Amino acid sequence: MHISPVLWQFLVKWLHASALFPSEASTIAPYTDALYFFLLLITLIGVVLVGALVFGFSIRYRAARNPVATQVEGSTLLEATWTIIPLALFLVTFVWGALLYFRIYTPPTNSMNIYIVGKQWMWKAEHPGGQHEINALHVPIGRPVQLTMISQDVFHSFSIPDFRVKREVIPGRYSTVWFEATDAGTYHIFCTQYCGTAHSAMIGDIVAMSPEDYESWTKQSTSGMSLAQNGERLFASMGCNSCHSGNAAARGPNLAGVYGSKLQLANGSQVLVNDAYLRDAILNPSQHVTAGYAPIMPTYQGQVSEDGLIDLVEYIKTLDNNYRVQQTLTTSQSDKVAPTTPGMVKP
Amino acid sequence: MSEYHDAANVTNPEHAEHHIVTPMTYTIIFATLLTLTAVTVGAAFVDLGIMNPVIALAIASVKGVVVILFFMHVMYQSKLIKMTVGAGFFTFLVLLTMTLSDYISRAWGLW
Amino acid sequence: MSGTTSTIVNLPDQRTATMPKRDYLNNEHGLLSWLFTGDHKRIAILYLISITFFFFLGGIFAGLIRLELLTPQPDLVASDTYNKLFSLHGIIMIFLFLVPSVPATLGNFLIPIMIGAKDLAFPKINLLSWYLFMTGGVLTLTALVTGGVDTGWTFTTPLSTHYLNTNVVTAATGIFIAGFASIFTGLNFIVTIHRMRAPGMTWFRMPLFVWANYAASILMVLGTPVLAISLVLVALERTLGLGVFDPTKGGDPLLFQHLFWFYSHPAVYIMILPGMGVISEVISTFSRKRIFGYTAVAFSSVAIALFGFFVWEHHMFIMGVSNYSALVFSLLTMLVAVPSAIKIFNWAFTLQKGSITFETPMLYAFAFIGLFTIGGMTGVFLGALGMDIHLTETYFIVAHFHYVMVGGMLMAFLGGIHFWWPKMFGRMYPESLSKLSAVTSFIGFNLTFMPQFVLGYLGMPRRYHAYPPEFQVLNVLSTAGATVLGVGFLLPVLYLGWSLKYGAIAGNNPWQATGLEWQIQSPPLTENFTEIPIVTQDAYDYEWLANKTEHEVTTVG
Amino acid sequence: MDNALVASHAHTHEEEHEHVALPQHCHHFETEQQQREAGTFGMWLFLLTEIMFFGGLFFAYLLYRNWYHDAFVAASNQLSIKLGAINTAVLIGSGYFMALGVWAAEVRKKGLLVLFLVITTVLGFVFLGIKYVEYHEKWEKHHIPGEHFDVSEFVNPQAYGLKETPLAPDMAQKTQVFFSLYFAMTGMHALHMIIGIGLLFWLIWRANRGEFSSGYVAPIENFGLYWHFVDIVWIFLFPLLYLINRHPGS
Repeated sequence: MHISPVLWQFLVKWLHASALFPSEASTIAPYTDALYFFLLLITLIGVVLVGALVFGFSIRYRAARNPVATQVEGSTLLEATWTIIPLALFLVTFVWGALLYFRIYTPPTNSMNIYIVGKQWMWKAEHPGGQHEINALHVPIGRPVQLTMISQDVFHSFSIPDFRVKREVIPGRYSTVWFEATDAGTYHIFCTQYCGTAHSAMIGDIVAMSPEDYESWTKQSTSGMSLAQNGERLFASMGCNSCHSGNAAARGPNLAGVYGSKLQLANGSQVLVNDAYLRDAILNPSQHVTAGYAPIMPTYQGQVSEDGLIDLVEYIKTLDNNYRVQQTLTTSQSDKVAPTTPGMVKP
Repeated sequence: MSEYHDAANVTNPEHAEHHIVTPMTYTIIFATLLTLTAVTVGAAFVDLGIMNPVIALAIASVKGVVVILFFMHVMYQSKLIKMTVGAGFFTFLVLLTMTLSDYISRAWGLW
Repeated sequence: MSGTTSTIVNLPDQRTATMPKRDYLNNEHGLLSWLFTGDHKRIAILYLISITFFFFLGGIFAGLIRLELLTPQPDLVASDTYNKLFSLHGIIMIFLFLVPSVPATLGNFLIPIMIGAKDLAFPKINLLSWYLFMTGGVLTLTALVTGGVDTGWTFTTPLSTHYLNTNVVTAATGIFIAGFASIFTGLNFIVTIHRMRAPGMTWFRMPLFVWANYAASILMVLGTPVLAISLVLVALERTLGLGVFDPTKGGDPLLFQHLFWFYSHPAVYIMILPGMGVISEVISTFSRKRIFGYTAVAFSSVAIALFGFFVWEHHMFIMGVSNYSALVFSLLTMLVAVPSAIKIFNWAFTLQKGSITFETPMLYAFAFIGLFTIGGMTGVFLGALGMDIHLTETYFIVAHFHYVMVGGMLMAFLGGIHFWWPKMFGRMYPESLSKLSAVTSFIGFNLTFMPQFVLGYLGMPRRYHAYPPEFQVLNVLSTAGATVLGVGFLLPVLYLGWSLKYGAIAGNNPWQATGLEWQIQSPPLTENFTEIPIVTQDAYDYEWLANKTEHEVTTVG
Repeated sequence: MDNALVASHAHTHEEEHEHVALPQHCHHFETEQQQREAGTFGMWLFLLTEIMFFGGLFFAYLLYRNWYHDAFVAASNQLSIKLGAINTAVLIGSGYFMALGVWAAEVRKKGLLVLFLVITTVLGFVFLGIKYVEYHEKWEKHHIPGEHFDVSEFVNPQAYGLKETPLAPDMAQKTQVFFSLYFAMTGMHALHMIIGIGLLFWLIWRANRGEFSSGYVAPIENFGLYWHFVDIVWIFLFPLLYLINRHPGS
């Protein structure tokens, strides 16, 4: 019994390193797997059934045994059977799949938000507390995390197989996905939408850690400025505060508490103010004029990077009164100095 | 050879007698088309709100149908040709409505 | 008759048999007589040669891809090269092999004969379509030798319009032109099937192969132009800076996806439907039985073609389309799976009470049924919204469409080539060798693509040049399978080439099949029929055939 | 095996036709009627592909017109309604003479046929000439999408002596989408015209040789279908591109 050492190595490596099934590391995963096993089961039944029919008939009616064929026209009953049963199964699959889809793409209201910017060929994660990561993402377990993602150039796709979630990252538009990690560990992030030369290098690690570890990680790796603080600086330096000052006579609408509200637009439509709306309103203001205001806001297309937009959006989200806006108005000369407020993590 | 053709196969609905359209008909159609062009230009300068594009498209459709029926002789063609023309516009309609189903309903939800 | 033997092959006595003195192959001589031919059979042969060339070219790329993926590290080729490999593999295999494969070769050869016509309605347009195809092919080859193209076969914007500097425009032009070849083939088929049927050849007497090609032709005619316009717009964005799909100019990149998949999903059915037609013929012949529920199978082809236009968005479920319309498209996707299921069961029940023999085409047909069932069912995985999120853009989808395209279409194509080889060239292929190659490709195929389902569920993304090491074992299996598969595909070229000269003389009807094509000499005359047949029997009427044979024997004797 | 028997019969049945009237009759059709109907049907199928070809563009237009209505209005008002209307009339006239040409071929009048085809061609050239004038104006004004695209006329129309409402800069950028579609659609249409004119030259040459004066009208008829289809595309393009909103400020 001599196994070649190379082969032995190979086998050992296989047993250790190779998985045939991804780990279930998020709350979604068991739901996805349940549907997967259901589908596997009906596939198996289907294949076995078709195989049994083909092989059974082949043996029973082979020419050597059955030299003369009996002509049969067809059978409406039989054909109806194999129309209706597959149809029923497929409809069950459809409903099941749709329910799963809504589970995956409807984030819980209490989820924490992390921004992801995709570009050729890296992932940049931005935590509300100002922690920036490249090709990595630290998340706490046991807590729903929503990712708000955008691409700077081409389509990318943010995929975490062990969490069974994936969402296209689109140029010019926010897309979201959420998950709740259940097991601490390191998992793969893949870009699954082909995005050019180094597509296969656009990978990263997602580190799921216990809430305590996550807490200490956020403390360690903060850059000192939260996204909102960055946004505040940008807000002042670009002069947003001159119109959106929160005064009654201001030329722009008051932004305090605007996030999450329903807004009446000048063109008569009503919109819910969310991240996507805020971003779009900065870039294409003329299509998002609030009722009662003149369409005088200039476009900031090409002047703010996606990161800057995220900062601004995050800042506007955190505005619940106009105190700080007015602060920036009075101290706009000193906005180069970083505020000293300790890095704050938005729940 | 043609006596072998059975009626079910070659005559209707795939077959129609050949028909020569007269210059008179063509001239009437020509005049109609020019008139409709004038009407559509005129209508564009009247403010009818949402009806403006509707009217413009309606007139264009009438013009198109007239051209198809008379200039292109579909009026005198077999059912097969009529169905073919219909199939083309049907498929275009599928492209239109099914794609619009995405664009229209994007605004409905948050996702 | 065959009696209790296990074969239905009925060859003339090889000591006295001769090839016909005059047939479409030796009617005229010289290269020019081929290049300017209007004969649908010769054009079919021209197509057969060209698509075989493109198949092996695409196959070489596939081989290189598998070789690179043997190890997790990017060690064989550079990333750019790898991207070009899979792009050209996809472009060549889809637009230059799968789309024209069965229609342009077998369809071209057989459809006029099967419906009792002397030629397709427009022989010159048929020839033109081959020239267009070759122009498209040459342009694609130009793109290949002048630096390749790395958009993937899907030409996703804005990647293809703004972020690559390879030969996108050349390749797009090539596909555009090859698309028109496909349009003209489809157009020719539709007109021929409507207008050129022999007396008595009613719609429901047509062989199912004709029905399937008819359905595919409708898709070619109505779908392909939408691909053409989207490629034109991509080319214009690249060259002139138009802004229809460019997000920075206000365009919507998803619009490109809509237009592209409006063609490219029906294109899947353009590829598979003619293959299904082949299977119907083969199954019927080798079980000596009329296809179970002929009408249902015929209508399911048309239903697939019709529904095929309503499901394209399932390629875009996670790409930011509206969730409501995703629901609609997912539901419609489930519906399109039903006609395929009907076909599978109808074929299976055709075997019942038959008198089955197992020649090579039948083995390919069995392989088709098995692999297509798996391919079709895994399609249901991907049509289910929530499941699609995890599976899409991974190796699962790669495995799925290879099961349909290679396991389905290519097996059908090979089965069809073997089945009609004696008709096309008048000589039999070597039976045992071809059985070996059928079994080899079946095993090789499953070994190649079954591991990819597992890889896909593990999350390995498609189009990856390098991958995490834990995926290696399955990739090694897949590459090993690809080697076997390669052998399985190479063998037929060798022995079929050999058989052209040394194969047994087949005679008119070696399979004792019922189609009109089997009632004329092999290889056929240029004008197919000396006298236009008058059809009085349904398709697959074996009693009619038995009577006819008996009648011939008595009159000749 | 009866191969030899089969071969000897190959040509005999050709002579069995009641009449072989036209040299253009193809042997694989049983009757000229069948051949002609097949031709018409084939042509219509080809036009089906054309419907879908332009269909993609029309859909893009529909979408962006709804998204960027103001930009589309302003950009549309840059087009000359006079030239557009004249061109519509020219094209309809061209189609009219094409239809007359089909009639002339049907009644086997060679002189009239050639005359009508020439008029059709001339009107086709007039259309393209006017189109060129329009394109040239866009070029001068930097309204061709791409690097040199200039939105100043839309942001500040007063400076250019226009009575338009000024567009916000972000919306003004979207006029580029309009012009992209304008050039794609009218360009594709013009390309079809150019191909059509090329075919017309060929048909005139053949008509002049008397090829279509003996009852063989299929090429004229089928080309007529193509030419009318090109007309129809323009019939839709004209209101969609030129007449979006001609009453600014109301």
